[in-house]
Amino acid sequence: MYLEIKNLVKYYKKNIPLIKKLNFSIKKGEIISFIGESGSGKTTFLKCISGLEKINSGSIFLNNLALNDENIFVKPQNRKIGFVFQDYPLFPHLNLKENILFNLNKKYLKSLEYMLSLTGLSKLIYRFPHELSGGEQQRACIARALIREPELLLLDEPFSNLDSSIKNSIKEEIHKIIKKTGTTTILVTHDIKDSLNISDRILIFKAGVLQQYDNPVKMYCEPANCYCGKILGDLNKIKINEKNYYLRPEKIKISKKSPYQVIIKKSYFQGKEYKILGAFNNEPWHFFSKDAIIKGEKIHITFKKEDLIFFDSLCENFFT
Amino acid sequence: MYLEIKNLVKYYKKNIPLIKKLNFSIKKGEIISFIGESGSGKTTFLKCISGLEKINSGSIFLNNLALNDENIFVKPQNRKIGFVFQDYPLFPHLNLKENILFNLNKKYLKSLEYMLSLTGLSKLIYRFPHELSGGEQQRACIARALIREPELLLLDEPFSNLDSSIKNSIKEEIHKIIKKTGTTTILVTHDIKDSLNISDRILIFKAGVLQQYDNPVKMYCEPANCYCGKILGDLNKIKINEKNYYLRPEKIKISKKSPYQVIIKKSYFQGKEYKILGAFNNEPWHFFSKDAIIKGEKIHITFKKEDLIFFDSLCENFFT
Amino acid sequence: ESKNKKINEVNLYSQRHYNVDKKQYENFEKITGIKVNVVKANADELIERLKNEGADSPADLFITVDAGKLHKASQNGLLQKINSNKINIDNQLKDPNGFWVPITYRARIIVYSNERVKKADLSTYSDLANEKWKGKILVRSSSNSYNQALMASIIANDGIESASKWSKGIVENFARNPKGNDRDQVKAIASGQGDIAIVNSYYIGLLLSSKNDDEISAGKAVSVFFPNQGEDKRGSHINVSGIGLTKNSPNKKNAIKLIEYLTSVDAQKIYVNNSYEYPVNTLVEPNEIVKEWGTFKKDSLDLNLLGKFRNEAILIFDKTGWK
Amino acid sequence: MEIISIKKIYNRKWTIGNILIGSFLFLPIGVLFYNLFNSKGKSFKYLFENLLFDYSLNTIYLILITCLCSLIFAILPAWFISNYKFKGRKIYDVLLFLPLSIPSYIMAFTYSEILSFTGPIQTFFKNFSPEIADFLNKDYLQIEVLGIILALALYPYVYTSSRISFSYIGSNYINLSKTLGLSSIKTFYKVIIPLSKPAIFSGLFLIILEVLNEYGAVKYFGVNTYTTGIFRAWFSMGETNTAIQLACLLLIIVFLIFVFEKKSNSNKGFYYSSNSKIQKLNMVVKKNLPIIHFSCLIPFLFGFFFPFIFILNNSFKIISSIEYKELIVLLVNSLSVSSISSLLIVLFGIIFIFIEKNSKSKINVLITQLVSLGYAIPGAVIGLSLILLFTSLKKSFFPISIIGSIYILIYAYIVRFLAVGISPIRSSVEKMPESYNDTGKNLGLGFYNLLKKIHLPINKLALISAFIITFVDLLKELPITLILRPFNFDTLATQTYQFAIEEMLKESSIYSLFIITIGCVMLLIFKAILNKELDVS
Ligand SMILES: Nc1ncnc2c1ncn2[C@@H]1O[C@H](COP(=O)(O)OP(=O)(O)OP(=O)(O)O)[C@@H](O)[C@H]1O
Ligand SMILES: Nc1ncnc2c1ncn2[C@@H]1O[C@H](COP(=O)(O)OP(=O)(O)OP(=O)(O)O)[C@@H](O)[C@H]1O
Ligand SMILES: [Mg+2]
Ligand SMILES: [Mg+2]
Repeated sequence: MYLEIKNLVKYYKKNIPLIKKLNFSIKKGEIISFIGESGSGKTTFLKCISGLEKINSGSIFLNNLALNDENIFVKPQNRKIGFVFQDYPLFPHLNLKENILFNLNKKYLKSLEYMLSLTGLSKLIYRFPHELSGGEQQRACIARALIREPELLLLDEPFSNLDSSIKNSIKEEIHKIIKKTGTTTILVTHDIKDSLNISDRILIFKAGVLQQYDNPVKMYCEPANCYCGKILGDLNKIKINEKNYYLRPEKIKISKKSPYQVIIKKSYFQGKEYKILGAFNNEPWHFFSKDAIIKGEKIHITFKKEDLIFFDSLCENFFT
Repeated sequence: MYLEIKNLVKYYKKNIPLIKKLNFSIKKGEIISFIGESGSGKTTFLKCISGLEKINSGSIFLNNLALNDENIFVKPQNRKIGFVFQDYPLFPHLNLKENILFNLNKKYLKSLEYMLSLTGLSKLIYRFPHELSGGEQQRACIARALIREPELLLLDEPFSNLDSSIKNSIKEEIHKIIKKTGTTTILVTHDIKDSLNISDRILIFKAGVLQQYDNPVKMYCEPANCYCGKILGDLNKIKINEKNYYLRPEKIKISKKSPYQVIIKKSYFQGKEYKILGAFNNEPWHFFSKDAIIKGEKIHITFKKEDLIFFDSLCENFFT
Repeated sequence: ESKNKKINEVNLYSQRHYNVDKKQYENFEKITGIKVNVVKANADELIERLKNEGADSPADLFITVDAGKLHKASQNGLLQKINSNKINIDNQLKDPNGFWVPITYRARIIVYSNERVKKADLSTYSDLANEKWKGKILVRSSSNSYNQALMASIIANDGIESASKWSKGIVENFARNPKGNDRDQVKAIASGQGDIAIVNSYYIGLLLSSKNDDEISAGKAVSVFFPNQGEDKRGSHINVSGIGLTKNSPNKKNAIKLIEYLTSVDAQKIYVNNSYEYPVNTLVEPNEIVKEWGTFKKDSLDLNLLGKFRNEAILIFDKTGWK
Repeated sequence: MEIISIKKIYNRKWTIGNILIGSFLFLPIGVLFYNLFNSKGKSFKYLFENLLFDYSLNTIYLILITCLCSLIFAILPAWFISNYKFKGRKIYDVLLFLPLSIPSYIMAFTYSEILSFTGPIQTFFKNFSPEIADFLNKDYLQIEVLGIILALALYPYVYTSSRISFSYIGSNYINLSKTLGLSSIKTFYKVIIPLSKPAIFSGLFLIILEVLNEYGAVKYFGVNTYTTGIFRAWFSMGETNTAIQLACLLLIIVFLIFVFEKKSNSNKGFYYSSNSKIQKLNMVVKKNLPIIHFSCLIPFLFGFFFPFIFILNNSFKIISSIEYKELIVLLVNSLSVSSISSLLIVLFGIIFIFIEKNSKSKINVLITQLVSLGYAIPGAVIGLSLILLFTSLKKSFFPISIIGSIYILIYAYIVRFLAVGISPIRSSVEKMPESYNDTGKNLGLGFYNLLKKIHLPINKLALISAFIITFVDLLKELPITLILRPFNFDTLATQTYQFAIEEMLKESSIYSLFIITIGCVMLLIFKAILNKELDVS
């Protein structure tokens, strides 16, 4: 395993652990999305890995070398970890080139050209940060991190401050750049849609605990608990034999006749189709339809038994 | 007509009109989305209606009374228009209740209770703005505007500063509030997805000119020009008889055999399905598939002739 | 200390900071080759500094414009007796204890409006408390040391009780609240804000020799009156600028030389003609302008008492509302 | 375990260093408090019962007048210049700043001369229109007049702070209030003023401290303030201890006001500055132009132009008798002491703020606050406490000559004026995102390099501003210099004061002229920097 996190515990105030015994590992070259709510400790976790915060117990290994455990603490400046921060701070007193070359070991100088063309910044190197757009700043930060050939790249919500209109193209580009350089990456975000396409594996983090750590498809189809399931998409609840089952909206078909009846509340136009909100046994249900359905109408739906998702009682909510 | 805009022209620098001869009208109780790119003059337009900017020519009528034309200019404080601004919601030195009641005519006081419960703020009235979440601040702004029973409500990108995780619920709530009070509303945004569900009609604005003004479904299915079409969703281009036609991704079916062959570039997992990027006659094409398709594979697709969209030469781009 | 002796110098803590002083020191250096180093500050600050520096103080001499402060310094054990036979000064002005030597003196006199006051109506300081001067008297504030010294002299001569009464009377006769400096009081007479002012003598000389025509005319609008001149009276209140030799003076010889110089005929002439003060050397005459006012009888009080009764003076000021 | 404890000390080395430097600078204040608890001043009770009430009332009244007039002089022009486009706007913006270069005591002496019976105004009317001259023949040495004069000298503090605040508030809130139905005037006092309150207060706070510290002008005008009380106890009654007790009481009151204001603001979380961009300027309606010019011209003319011309004129009158050699010596003295001290202040400021920012320990915040207290103590009292301090230390540690040496003088300057230098550095560093630090560390910078390569260059302008502001203040400094200066050492300020206090305003004019001119040049540079910052951010 390339990066190994073992029993990591981190708190700012004693007795209120932000991260409780985190265990997971990453293979070389993988892109991992680390997903959690705002304030759940995502940035803190990255800071622990990069050495900007000390961990309270547990250990962090990178490439089989301990970075931080009970006895060892490698200073941040001695870890080969690239960190792109949430608000992509370029130093305002340096131009783009100086920012990228800031405190850079000479041996990496040769790859400057390549890095600039990879990030599409070649023509902007003499601009100062305030003369760059958000996306350009973002790419510059990534270039600054990648040119040092980091053993691990940490991206802290690289898309959250971007205008939604340019967000998509930036996302694509960054993915391309990371993939091309083969850099092992942890991407932190609170938005699962950002990461569904990009990442090899997704880690869902909640209440200081790892909830699920798997590839996107597995995660969508077989969520470990109700929380993970809902994060990835709508879940419709149905009670069968006193037990709660769940169903993804796209598994529901509208039919002429069936035992299941839904009262329509609202139709949302979504371009390619309508998303229908209905009430099934007083539970709000979502599903799709080619056409709008009038409010108040009663329609019948069917689904396949095998599409039902079941969580045992431990998994009804999230793990703590 | 309730609100009528006639030949509205507005510029900051002479000879560079930001808004060129805008004409449209709104019926009482309608919710209109005003869509345009960043810097296209959306905020400026709202400022003209509210009287924060004077128009250079044309006229604005509200409820058959002229607000601004060649001879008349009603001061902003005398127009009964509610304005919820883009990025500076509440006065920081006042608490929520004081903010809502700020400079309020006594006759509206009686509806405070109702407004607070409508916006779900009843329990927060003594909090100061910095103690409120983004969504709560947003709702407070709307409450402040609505309690004055404005004849027209202007919302300037009310969702742009919100975390994407709470954006959806806020959107829902605001829609509900506006509908319940029956307030005529103009919602400005640069994100069409925000407005597709909410609005009765959508106005697409580009290069100082109204591009299309219609209800969402009509707009999606019969875009006035290529620009409008692309704003509402992906368009795949196909040349038939030397003419350019366009096709929405969801109209494309994968089939065993057909005259149309696509080379797969990438599959994006989207939860309920995969979005496939392929190349058709060197044009990038998008369509959907239940399963991922391996990169490089060649597949066949079909579509119905009647789903093709055609723009005559005037409409190949956008109106100027 | 050895370093101080090597260089031929003398160190002064001085409250005086007129141009004339600089001239004197330069002359002294020219004559004797001894360099004069000066720290200029408020007398009380300098006393504080001397007190705290104790035996290690670099200062040789302490110069003030108020005998009371010299008394305070000697009370604090900061001064030593000065022994020199080359000092030729008016006996009446000498410190009975020999701790300090005066270098100039001046009287605190009454000036009156030529237009509105008859000279015959003026007589003594005590008379100023008379009701007839209601709303006519101008004087500066009680935090000024000249006024404190005047009050101390009255206490020393007449006792606390009559001093209080006097102060009360003066306060009731104020033309305005005490403010400004002595020159401003004269100007206030010229501008008609009051009729009589208590000021130091040399300020009139300074006004009359001013380059500003208006100041001269302000000076000319008033006349000088020396109070307490009658046969049975004690004379006008005077005060001195004086110099004391510090307890641990490192350059004692040079210091005494400077004292001798400052009281010499040449130096006294310079004082007289530049600052319009009275000379302490009996061989020197006052400046022409000053001479015109005539001679006067000086209060013969031991000037050390000005320091002794200072606190009482302040208490009286506070009690009677002399701001 | 041992390793950890050594590590702990190592980790705290910055805090420990900070505590050492902090206590070094806090010593004089500490001495005051030590003496406070260590002694009984006999006259304290006397002063307290007889005079203090009166003195305090005077002080409060003077402060109120000064603050009120400063607000009038500062707020309107700041508002117009921040919001409207009109001819001369940029020039006004600079000119309104200049009165800061004139020491308040010079302003007071100059005005009393200008207004006096023998001054230019009354003389002029005596020749042309005796009735007007009679009307003007008044007693101008009044507390109200003093308040206005002090306000003229000090209003730029409020002008600067409110000017920045106004341009940050932006048109956003103004637009908002308009749509909520407020007229322009109502918007001004219901929205703009409350929002700018913290900024305005920070300017007022400086003015209050300056008024409290004022002695020369106050004495001349016959206004007995609290500081007069301190000096009365000390000089007239010879009670050092009482003086210290009064000074400490003053210090505590000032500190409480400060803390109270800070608290009341933090409760409301003013965050507008980060929330809105610099606003666009509005055009002016023609009929309002006279009002704008009037409100901009008055403070400049009376706060700078007239006194400056008067002083300049006086200088010309005595130009023949100027001793240039002496002038150069004074100039060198003033410039060198002020610049060395300002440099040191900036240096200490960097150390304090940098450590405060980088360490997680709250102690460091406290230290910075404690050493900033010096500004609230009258200069003479700091001088006194240093004399006390060093005379009690000297036998064991220092050679005799340390008191009355240039070192002690500079030390005293630093103790008193550190707060002045720290505040621009702090506000600049606080604007810096946290992530600059983290990025620097992540890119391989250690502690020193972080300071050298990131903090210093990024806050360069703030450091220069800090230097200039303290420099200008030190150039005007009087009481400390008077008490602590070495033999034969005069500065432009002491020389000016000596002549002025001896009623020789003309002779003093050439020295004040130099103070003012140097101050002006520095302030112009400062203003240029300030504008640059306003435009970029
Ligand atoms: N240095 C610190 N000292 C004390 N508490 C801290 C510190 N840094 C962060 N916290 C707290 O720890 C919690 C987690 O913070 P963190 O920045 O890691 O969250 P996050 O998951 O990155 O959130 P976001 O999505 O908003 O960036 C928050 O409640 C925060 O207030
Ligand atoms: N007061 C003004 N004076 C001059 N130019 C202005 C002014 N206000 C706005 N502009 C310019 O007019 C253009 C349109 O601005 P506006 O704020 O209306 O755009 P917008 O569509 O709201 O953009 P966004 O989506 O970024 O909010 C911009 O180029 C802006 O710089
Ligand atoms: Mg974070
Ligand atoms: Mg806008």
